[in-house]
Amino acid sequence: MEDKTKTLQREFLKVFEKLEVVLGWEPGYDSLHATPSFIRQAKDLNKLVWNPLCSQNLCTYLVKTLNASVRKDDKKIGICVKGCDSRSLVALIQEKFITRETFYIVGIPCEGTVDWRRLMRIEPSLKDVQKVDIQGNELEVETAQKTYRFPLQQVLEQRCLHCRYPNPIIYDCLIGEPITPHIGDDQAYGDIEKIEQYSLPDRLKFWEKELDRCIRCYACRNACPLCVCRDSCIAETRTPKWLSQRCDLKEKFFYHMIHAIHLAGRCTECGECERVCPMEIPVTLIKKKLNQIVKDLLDYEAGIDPQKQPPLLTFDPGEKGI
Amino acid sequence: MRIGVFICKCGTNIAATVDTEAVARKALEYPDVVYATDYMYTCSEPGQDEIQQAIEEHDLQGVVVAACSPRMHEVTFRRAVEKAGLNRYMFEQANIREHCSWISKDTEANTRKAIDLVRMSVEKLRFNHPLFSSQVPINKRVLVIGGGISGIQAALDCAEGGLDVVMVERESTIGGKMAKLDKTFPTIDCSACILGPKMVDVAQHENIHLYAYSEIESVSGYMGNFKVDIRKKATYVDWDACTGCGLCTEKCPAKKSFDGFNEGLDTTTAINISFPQAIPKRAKIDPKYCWYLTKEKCKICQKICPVDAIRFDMKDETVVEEVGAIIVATGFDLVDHSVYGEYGGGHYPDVITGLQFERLVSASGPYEGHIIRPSDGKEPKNIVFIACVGSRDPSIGRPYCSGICCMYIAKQAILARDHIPDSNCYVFYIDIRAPGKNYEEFVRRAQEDYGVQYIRGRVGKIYPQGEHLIVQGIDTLLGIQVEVEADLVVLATGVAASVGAKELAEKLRISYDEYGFYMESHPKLRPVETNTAGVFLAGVCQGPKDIPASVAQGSAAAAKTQILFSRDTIETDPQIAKVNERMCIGCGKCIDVCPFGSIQWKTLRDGSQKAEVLDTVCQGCGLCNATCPPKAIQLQHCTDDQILAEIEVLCAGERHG
Amino acid sequence: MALLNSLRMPRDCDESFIRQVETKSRQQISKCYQCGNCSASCAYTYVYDYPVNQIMRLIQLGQKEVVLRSRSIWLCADCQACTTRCPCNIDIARVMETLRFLSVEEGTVSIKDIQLFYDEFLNSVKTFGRVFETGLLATYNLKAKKLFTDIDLAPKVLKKGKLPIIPHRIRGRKKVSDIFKRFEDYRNKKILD
Amino acid sequence: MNQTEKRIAYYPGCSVTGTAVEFDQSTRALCTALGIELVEIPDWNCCGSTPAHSYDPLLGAALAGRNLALAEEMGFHVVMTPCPSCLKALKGALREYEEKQHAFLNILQMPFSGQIRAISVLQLLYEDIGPETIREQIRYRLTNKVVVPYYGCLLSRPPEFARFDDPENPISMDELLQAMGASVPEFPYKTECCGAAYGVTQNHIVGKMTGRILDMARRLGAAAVAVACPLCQQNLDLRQSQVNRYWHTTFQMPVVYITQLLGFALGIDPKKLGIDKLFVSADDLFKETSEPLENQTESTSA
Amino acid sequence: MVNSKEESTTKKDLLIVGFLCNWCSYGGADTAGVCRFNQPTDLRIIRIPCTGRMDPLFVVKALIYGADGVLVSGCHPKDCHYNEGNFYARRRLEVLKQFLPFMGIHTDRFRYSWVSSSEGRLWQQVVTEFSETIHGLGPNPGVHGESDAKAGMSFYT
Repeated sequence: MEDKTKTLQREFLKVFEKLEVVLGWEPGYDSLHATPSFIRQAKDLNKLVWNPLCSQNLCTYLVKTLNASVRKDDKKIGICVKGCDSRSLVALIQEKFITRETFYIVGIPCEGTVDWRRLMRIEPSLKDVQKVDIQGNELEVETAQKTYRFPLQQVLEQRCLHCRYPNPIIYDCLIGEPITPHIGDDQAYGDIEKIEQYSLPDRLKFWEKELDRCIRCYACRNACPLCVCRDSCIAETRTPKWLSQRCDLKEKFFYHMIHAIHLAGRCTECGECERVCPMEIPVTLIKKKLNQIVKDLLDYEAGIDPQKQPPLLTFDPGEKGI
Repeated sequence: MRIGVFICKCGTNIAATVDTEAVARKALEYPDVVYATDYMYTCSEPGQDEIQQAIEEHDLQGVVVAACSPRMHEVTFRRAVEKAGLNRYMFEQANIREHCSWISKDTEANTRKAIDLVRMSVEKLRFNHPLFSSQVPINKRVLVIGGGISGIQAALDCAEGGLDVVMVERESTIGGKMAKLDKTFPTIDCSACILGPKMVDVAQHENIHLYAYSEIESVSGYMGNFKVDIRKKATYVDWDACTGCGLCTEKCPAKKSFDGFNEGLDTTTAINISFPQAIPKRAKIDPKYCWYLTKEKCKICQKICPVDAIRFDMKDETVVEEVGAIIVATGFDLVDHSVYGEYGGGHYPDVITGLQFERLVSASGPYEGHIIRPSDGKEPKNIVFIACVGSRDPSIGRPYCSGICCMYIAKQAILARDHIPDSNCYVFYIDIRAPGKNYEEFVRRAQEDYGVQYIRGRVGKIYPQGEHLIVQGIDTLLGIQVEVEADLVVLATGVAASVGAKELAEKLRISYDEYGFYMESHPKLRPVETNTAGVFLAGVCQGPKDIPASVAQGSAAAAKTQILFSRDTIETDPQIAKVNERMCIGCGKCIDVCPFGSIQWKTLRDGSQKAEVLDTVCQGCGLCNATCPPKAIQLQHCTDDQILAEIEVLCAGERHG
Repeated sequence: MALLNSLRMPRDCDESFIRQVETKSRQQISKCYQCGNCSASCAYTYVYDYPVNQIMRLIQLGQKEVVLRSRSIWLCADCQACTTRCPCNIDIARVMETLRFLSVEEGTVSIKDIQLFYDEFLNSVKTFGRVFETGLLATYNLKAKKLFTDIDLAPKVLKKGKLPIIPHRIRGRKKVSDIFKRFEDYRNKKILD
Repeated sequence: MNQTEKRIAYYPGCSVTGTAVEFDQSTRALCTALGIELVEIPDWNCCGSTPAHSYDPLLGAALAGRNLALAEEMGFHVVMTPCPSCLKALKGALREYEEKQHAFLNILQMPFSGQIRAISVLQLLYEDIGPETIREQIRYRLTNKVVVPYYGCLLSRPPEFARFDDPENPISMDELLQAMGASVPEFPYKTECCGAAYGVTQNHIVGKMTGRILDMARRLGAAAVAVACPLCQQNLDLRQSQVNRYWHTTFQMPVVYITQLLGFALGIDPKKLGIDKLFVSADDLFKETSEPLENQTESTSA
Repeated sequence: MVNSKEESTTKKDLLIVGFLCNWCSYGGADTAGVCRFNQPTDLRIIRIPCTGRMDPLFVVKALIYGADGVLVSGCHPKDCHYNEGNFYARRRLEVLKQFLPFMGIHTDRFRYSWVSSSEGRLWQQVVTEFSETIHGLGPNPGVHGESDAKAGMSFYT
């Protein structure tokens, strides 16, 4: 893993002159976290890291923070993307928020990122971590004291367990070899099937239970690379007033429906909404269900083909089956 | 807001099954409602007076009338409240007749429903704002696209009415398909004799400016104020200088040029004039065949031209015209019959199209009106006409009837029998469609007076045998196969949308059907309008039709234009989309989905991009509103807040029972 | 050829027959607008009792009896000319095939010889796994009482060594006859769809 | 040749083991010469042909399906058959598999994926080898010989089913013949049915249909009719004597398989092509046309 | 009056919210009324210019906040007054329809249909059928805050 970090730094250094900023990851506030890094000076490039802790989808910052659609000079933005992240990038290109030419993309085939909450649940005493690495089917965590091994199934993020796109869809430079996805298209929706086994009233009860925990912190929305409304989000605007600030279940339920419906045919399943949820509500599932419907009905997956138009923003007069 | 509610009894239409008094009583409990009453006929003059009085007496700021469908009387009541000084959009109508009193006899349920409907209207009204229309001046010039009979008629009618007309024709001459016809059904009038004078009128009318050999490049703007880029294709001849003397065409050595006017039956010279009566009568060079333009030698035309009009360095040129309305009359092309392998797929020289037959029989055609076989120049004795080639054929994606073929093959068979009295004419048909004035009689004449053999059935195969073509068909009336040893076969080739029709439609933002014919606004009541305001249709571009219908449509489109131009300004409907710039995130999704191109980008001073609605173009469908993620674009008078208020009041309101 | 004198509607129209043909052939019969191209293209119209377009018309009118007893459906050689040229995209050959199948089912086969030949052919396949041409021709001619048909050709063929005297029996003939058996079971609904 | 699957499954069909044995011989010899290995499906059975299909498409499908399943089991993706009637049965099996999968598999009782493709020998020659390759490889030219191609009903029809060549005016055989140097007139009866299906049962019909085709060939000055279907061949060749009686004609028109002609042009010994098995002798054709290419090149260079 | 009282107590009104496009279905409902075609009384119609105006979230809002059924109706595809609105609508609404059951809301509580302004009879049929369906399903259980918020934290563990 060390060498990939090095390659990453080297690749950016090669082209750094042409870049305005590089988006990557750097070590976070403790040894089990990485954090997004915005590098504007070549000397800082050595801060960059790549390891299974680099969870964040950096595309989230493109529109909301960097306002990447407006470029002053011809300098590009350097960005690191995992497979899932690259789909968000493509989706943003599809929706014309950004243009491909604006970016220097370093793609990293990814075997999964670590859900530290699950890790800590298994091994609450984990500290002084020095190195985290994926070796085959196991996560290797080296601490000052000893080396732990965990089966990947137990410690990866949910999104990674169902990942079909471990390899970046677009990139200018690829670090490492492409990976074979360990899940087929047929298993991609295994997690939502679990809910569909419930009866209709049980499903409602399930969601009532889950969504009632929501504290309306909007972290899910803020972390979503495709939620680009910023201050204009209708969850908070007064005119039109779609939602009140009442903290009751109806409002929470409706808020999550707004988020999901706004992402129908657009969500790239990066799972950030769920990863950042402090209440651990499985909100990605809602979007995945919509994705499944859109795929079956309209044969479309977001963030795959930069030329394609999101299907709910277009139509086909000759369409059969609807 | 101070709201007044008026419940109409509509005689007994409503009162019989709705307790109107109870509804009015209930309405008084609603927020902002300061006055409520029921009345026998609210739409009557005394009824309207009562509303106006109430507005004055109670200082009302908004009015709800619960009565019939707003599709019936919304306009009436809006006028009534306007007279009393309110803005006409400070009015809502609850439909308690068609949607309530008339569909159930259960008075209690109906009354509950009426109460809900009034409540919803009140809630909606509470979010209403005064709206104002604006006035936009009209540029009273009209563009006619296409110089066939339909376009000519439209242009002449407009010009006669005093309008400035710009006509654009793709070919080097106007006249369209009609100019190629020999005679016309059912009168056997000479086509050139009735069309010619109209073509001359176009050329000579001071109000008409003709761009021949030109195409529409782009169209922007909207009703009243279109801007059109017209590309004048290079003719390599200075038309201001050219007199149409024709010397060049006599001397041009490149004599193998494709002769489009004669449907490829003949060849012409690289520098040519389509036909002697062409308007404008000017020469043009076909660069594909010109020796100088392809091989850089010759220049004979330049040497011989008495007025020095040849310009080998001419390039396409774009001109801009501004108009207030557009009449589209782009006509049609024939279905490509090469898809019919069983009829030779276009390889047999003596299997020709209907239009080729017209050139064959026309006195101005390549054979000076003698009907002869293209292959060997012999006079045909047995001529077969096959109907429905490229029409009524779902297998090639053309299920529609072309409407004119039955008539034109009857005419052509008559002409053939006229020209060659000892010839035999056979018409293979499926059904005969002759629903025009004197049409059926005409088809009967072909059979009764001219002895044309009509055989009910289709032809399965044509193959050459020696000098002849064996036509193998069926007589379905007898159930036996029929073989004709034919000398000439005429396919009644059907009508297809003009080449490039779809591209033009995209530029004009009008819709077209799956075959490329332009969509009228309403198939019965608005046959020459399109859904793009200010764009009208005439002729076959809208669907197959014959000459009289094309001419009628040309006149109708001209009339529609005149009506539009009878006012100096257009009043816009204020029930349209409006952007809240502060909330707009510049995602452009509204621009992508708008069916009318009525939203455009606007760059603010800080460089950010926002959506902006063109008030005169927006039709108020609200698709943008539904699409906009932050709901920054709102359809006035049907805003999210209004719909949400209606939903909320229904759901949250005390449910009965 | 069954004669039709007059039709009393709706009594004489067998709607279920129309549906049966449509379901089995997967073709929509009402699409036919009687242009006659099928009959014009058919090489056999002259030997048919009803040309193809009339067969289509008869189906449209629900004339089960007439259609299934017609000779036309058995004289169709399945050459696909009609299907290829039908402007309405109807697979007419498949409709004809469906009619043959229905006429076997109803026991109304008009040309017994053809059915006889087919039966003998299938017997041959059931027994040997392949068609034993020599045996097939002999049995057929015997049963059809056409002893002398093609008799002129026999010596020629034999001389060229083209008709083997002994049938080739494939090893898997049991498997082939099992297919027949399972098919019959299926027909008798023992195997469920 | 680059697209050729060098090994493909081969389904001969009953008729080429009997009355059309020369089609089988010439197909095998030709493919060997072109570097294609034909692997005969072991223990193949009759496809059921029209009789099974008329009885019930599902029966036909199951009979033909067994052969496809055998070929799949051997790992093949393509099965080639010289007989268009067998080809139709094989494709019919694939269609039934699509439409009534459950019943089909229940009757077949063999593993089957439906992924296999069935093609005719003509399709193999035209699409996978191609006229250009033929032109490069021939040793003898059919110069100055008029040969008319007769395709029959099924090779290209109906188009959605055959997915090969043009349904009204197929040209694959025309182009192959031209590649051999033959002169190929436009033959209007290319796809007219010859009536072969009724060869046995209704041979008065056959007389008329076959006669028309032979008559047109003679009018066009044909030295031979080229065919790619054993039923057509048998009909036009074997029954020519019956036709002559029916029409009072004296046709002596050789009816030759395209594989025989191609094999000959590529220099294969005519005996291996079963030329002696034809009823109307084509010996003259093969003798007269035997103009070795070496001579030609010499003469043109001289 | 007595009769109707009995009727209304035996068969209580449920709340069905209808969103009808002004040009076709609203007119169709008018036509049905003009022809006096008898219909159930549960429906409350909101007039919108076009089904293209229909944000699927209006449907969701109504269903979460207590409507027992939601019916959206517009012009037949290809007959849209605004050419394209219902093409967008049918995609958006179909996706929603398939999605609702995942959240525990019966898919039959939402229906969309295409009824032109001349099709009064069809409109009567649509309303009657839909109303019967909704009565069959009974009142919408709705979304309630009565769940046990302290239940297990993670769905996955």
